Amino acid sequence: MDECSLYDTVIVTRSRSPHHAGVVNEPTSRAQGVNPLCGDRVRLSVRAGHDGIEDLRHETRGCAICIAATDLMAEVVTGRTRTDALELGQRFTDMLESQSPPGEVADDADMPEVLRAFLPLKTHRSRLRCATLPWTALGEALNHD
Amino acid sequence: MDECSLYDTVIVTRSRSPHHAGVVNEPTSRAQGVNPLCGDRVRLSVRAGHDGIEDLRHETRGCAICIAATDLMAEVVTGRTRTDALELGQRFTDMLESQSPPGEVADDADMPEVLRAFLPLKTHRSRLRCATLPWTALGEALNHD
Amino acid sequence: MSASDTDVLSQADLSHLRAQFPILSQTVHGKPLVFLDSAASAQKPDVVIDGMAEMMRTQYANIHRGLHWMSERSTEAYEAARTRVAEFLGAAAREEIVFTRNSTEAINLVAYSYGSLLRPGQAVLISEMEHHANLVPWQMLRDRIGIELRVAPITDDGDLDLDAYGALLADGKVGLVAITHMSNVLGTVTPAERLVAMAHEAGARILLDGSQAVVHRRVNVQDLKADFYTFTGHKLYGPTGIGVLWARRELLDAMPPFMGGGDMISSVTFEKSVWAPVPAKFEAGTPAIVEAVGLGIAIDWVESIGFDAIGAHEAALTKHALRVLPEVPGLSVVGKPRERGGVVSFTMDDVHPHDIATLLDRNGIAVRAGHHCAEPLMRRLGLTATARASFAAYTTEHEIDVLAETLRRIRQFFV
Amino acid sequence: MSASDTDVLSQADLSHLRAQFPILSQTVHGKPLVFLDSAASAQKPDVVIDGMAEMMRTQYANIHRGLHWMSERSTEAYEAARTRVAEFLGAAAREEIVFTRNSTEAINLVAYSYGSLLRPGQAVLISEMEHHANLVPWQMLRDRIGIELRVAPITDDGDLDLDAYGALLADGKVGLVAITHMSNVLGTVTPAERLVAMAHEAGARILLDGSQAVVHRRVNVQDLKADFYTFTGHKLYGPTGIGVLWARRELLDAMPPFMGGGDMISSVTFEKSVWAPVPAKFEAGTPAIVEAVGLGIAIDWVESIGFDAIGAHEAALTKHALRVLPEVPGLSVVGKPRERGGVVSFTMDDVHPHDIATLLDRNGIAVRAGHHCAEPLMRRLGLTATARASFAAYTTEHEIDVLAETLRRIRQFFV
Ligand SMILES: Cc1ncc(COP(=O)(O)O)c(C=O)c1O
Ligand SMILES: Cc1ncc(COP(=O)(O)O)c(C=O)c1O
Repeated sequence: MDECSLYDTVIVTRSRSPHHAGVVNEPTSRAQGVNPLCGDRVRLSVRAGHDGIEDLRHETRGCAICIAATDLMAEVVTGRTRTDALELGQRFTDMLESQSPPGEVADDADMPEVLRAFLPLKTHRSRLRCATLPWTALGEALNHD
Repeated sequence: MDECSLYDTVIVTRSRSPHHAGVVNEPTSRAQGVNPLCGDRVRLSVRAGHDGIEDLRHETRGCAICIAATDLMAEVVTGRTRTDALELGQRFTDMLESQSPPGEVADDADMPEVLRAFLPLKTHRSRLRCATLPWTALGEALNHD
Repeated sequence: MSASDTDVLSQADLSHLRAQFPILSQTVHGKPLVFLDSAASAQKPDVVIDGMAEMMRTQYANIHRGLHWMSERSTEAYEAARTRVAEFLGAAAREEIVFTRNSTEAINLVAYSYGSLLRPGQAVLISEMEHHANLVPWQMLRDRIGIELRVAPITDDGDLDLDAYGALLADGKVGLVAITHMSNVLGTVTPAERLVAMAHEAGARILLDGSQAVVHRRVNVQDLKADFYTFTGHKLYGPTGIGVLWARRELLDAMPPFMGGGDMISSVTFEKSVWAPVPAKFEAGTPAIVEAVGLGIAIDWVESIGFDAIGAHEAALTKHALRVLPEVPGLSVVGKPRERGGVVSFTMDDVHPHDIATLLDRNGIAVRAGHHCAEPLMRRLGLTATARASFAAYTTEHEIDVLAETLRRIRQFFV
Repeated sequence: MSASDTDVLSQADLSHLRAQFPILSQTVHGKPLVFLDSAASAQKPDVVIDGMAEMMRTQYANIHRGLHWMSERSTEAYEAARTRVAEFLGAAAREEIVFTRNSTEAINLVAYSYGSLLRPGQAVLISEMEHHANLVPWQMLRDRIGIELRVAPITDDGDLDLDAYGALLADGKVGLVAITHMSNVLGTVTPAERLVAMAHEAGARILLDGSQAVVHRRVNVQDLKADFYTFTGHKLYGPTGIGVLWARRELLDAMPPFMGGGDMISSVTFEKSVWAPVPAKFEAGTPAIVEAVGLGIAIDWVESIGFDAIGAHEAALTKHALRVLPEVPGLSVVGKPRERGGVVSFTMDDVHPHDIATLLDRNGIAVRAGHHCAEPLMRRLGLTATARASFAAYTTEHEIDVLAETLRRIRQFFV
């Protein structure tokens, strides 16, 4: 179907049954990200403590890329400090937006493997925001809690 | 200089020394024609009686085509009835504006020979109004006297 | 081409026709391009591309006022394109054709210029299925001068609700109706003559947005008795950067200019300018000369095929699509209008339209997905987005089969 | 091309350069074309013509929102053209570039949008040597919202009178200055940095009409410290139908949109629309996609020659023209500005400019004659019309000699 593996198994699976859907108990912050151009909408609820993000859940309406990106974000940021999480978001965005072809991206050893599933988006630039939207919302949530 | 004879001797000569420049005595009507696109301005004064146009003089500021066309108009309409003069103006305009090439214009036996000097304008359509402007002004003058 | 004899495109006609569109032989992601996004913008035949290049190579200069040969030839070509458009729309006079950048600018021109003649208390009436191009300019006018904006609803099938339309006209406050002649989302062809008659009866003028309609059918503005009609060149196999406003002469005469500049005045002092006669009054500055000429060529091309043949071909394609697409598991076609042009929007259970579009693209198939610049319509339909396949004279039944087959595989992949 | 090494075009460079303009080998009335009307619109090199055709042949679709390959490629090409223009003007960010149809539309956009932020009692200050494009929009604004229109005089030589300019700014009421960077009639290059500094000191914003200036010299809007800058593609060896407004980001952000439609909103309901970020906010509807790409190619072409070489070449041509033309009996060159671009207007005793132009044309020579869309300037100069020869990168000294020789014969013919 899709030889370039944009719709990697992890993306399709997560979009169909996200692991982190819902709302956290006793959230310390909430945020919403909307892409008005396509109607995608990500709602996040976060419980963060002194040591960082304890729990993060989402209600996402959107395409497979957006749902999977949100769900995988929830997975990789849980347990991280705020700073660490935001910095990861920046690196993820940079990885997708840099002009280098998908094969030759800077070797970011710290990039969680699951996030690399989005690399093929580099050749579908009109879909980039589907993957970065949850990270924008996370920035909102962490900067206003 | 001009092998297609657009600037026929009669045109150049008349533009340099018009025969009918000036203002008539006891005018029965006056009119002005202006081409705002190029600043050409034709002022006519006419004395018309029961039998038609008795005298017509002009003050023309403009290009050679415009001055000569005005002067030759004065020449050919003097002595004609109003109707006859207006009808001639229409035929003159039609002759120039019709899409047929200059060689094949409808054989208008009644067209005074001097007016045929303007036929080469058919290939310089942007200059057509220079030649028809005095006739427009004449229409004004005769319809409002 | 034998098209005009038989009024339908034979297989041979169609191959001949497709061969005139160089882009159709391109591949995308290693697959032959299947271009089903013509409602967004149509591809251009060789004659248009070559004709524009030829003009720039051999006969180009700025138009009007140029007293030299190149300028006169360019002016003639530009003005001949105007005459061509006037014939195409059945306008009463060539002076009724104003060239704009696109349909959007044509509508904005009317909103600024004719709109300035409306008074607070009067209303503009649009419909629920307008493209943003025929909605936002009226909102901006409302906010500028305080008119009311009324919206005629559509039925669940996607037709204009004529009773409601009549009711909204009833109080006589509507100064202008602005309604699409064909929806770019639902494909709905609106009953234009009826809409015009009802508007006029209520004392309103009417603008028809023909951006989609002119591509699929012969339009005669005098038969329609419309007041304003707009379309855009790039959807009619013509270049980008050129669009058309048609309006009845006496309306154009009464309207103030939209933009100021060269060529739209007959005299200028620092105190005061006197406007040129129409259409110059509405064409300030150097127009899209080469693009207007390109549009003229595109119209020649369309007429060489003929609307009978194009219409019949597109109707056959649409019928075929409406048969095979609903057979794809989970797929729903949006809307069921009484009369539909070559546009089919659809959704698929469990697969977002954007994912559909991207996966189709990986198979060489170009469709559009999103709100199609008709957000309020999407909201009315309870959707955030749809996928949309749209057909042109060069579209084949086989391409629709490829679309259906690929959609089937996408669905399997996701479920 | 070795041009950039030596900063001047050798004879060989020039032949090579001219060979890239197919139209230059045309004949007119049996004579080789001598095209001296580039200030009205420049001819286009092969790369521009072919690049536009190539895009339509292989990589065309409507831009933005298209999720498919052709649409993404078209979007990239269109947005790359924006980046190219931003670099060309030295803009701080690519978002500061708004594509319009031409310079005229760019100025009208500012007059409608930024103009709506001015208040009665404030003034707009223009000069006596403006093109109608930079005069009529401000008159229309004056009549719409009741601002005052002030006009800075020029000296008899054709320079801006800086003392008077300063005096008109002195009361602090001027909200916006709008002045040409180079006159299309006199060739005057205005002291833009000075004008900007004086405007800013008086608390006014300043728009520079760069329609003529960008063709002849490198412009850097940040060095100039201007607020708005406009130019038009077709004079810069690019296509018709595309122009540019540059403005500082914070101004664009603060300005309301000009036209409404698709692509300029981020969300729409019937009640209210939310505008998209700049530059999209100002680009309603399908833009002149192919033409923007063509403009990008034209800029590449210009930069491949280099402004040092073009500037030196045109300065040499102008100097030559100012030497040989006044030697023609009865001929007077109009204006004697301190700095002059490649434009020379002239009159000849006893021969009307229109007759000059027509007779030159019969000899294959294209010049413009008339008021050059600058009627008030003509009135200031006490003229109704002039003939104007204008030079481009492809103009040769020989062509100027042919012009002078033919003018001599025309004069003999008439006197
Ligand atoms: C100084 C100046 N400003 C503005 C314009 C208008 O350019 P356009 O007609 O391309 O909008 C011109 C060109 O004629 C010009 O020379
Ligand atoms: C119905 C309708 N109206 C208006 C438009 C706007 O056309 P353009 O973007 O060429 O101005 C479109 C095209 O998208 C359309 O489909």
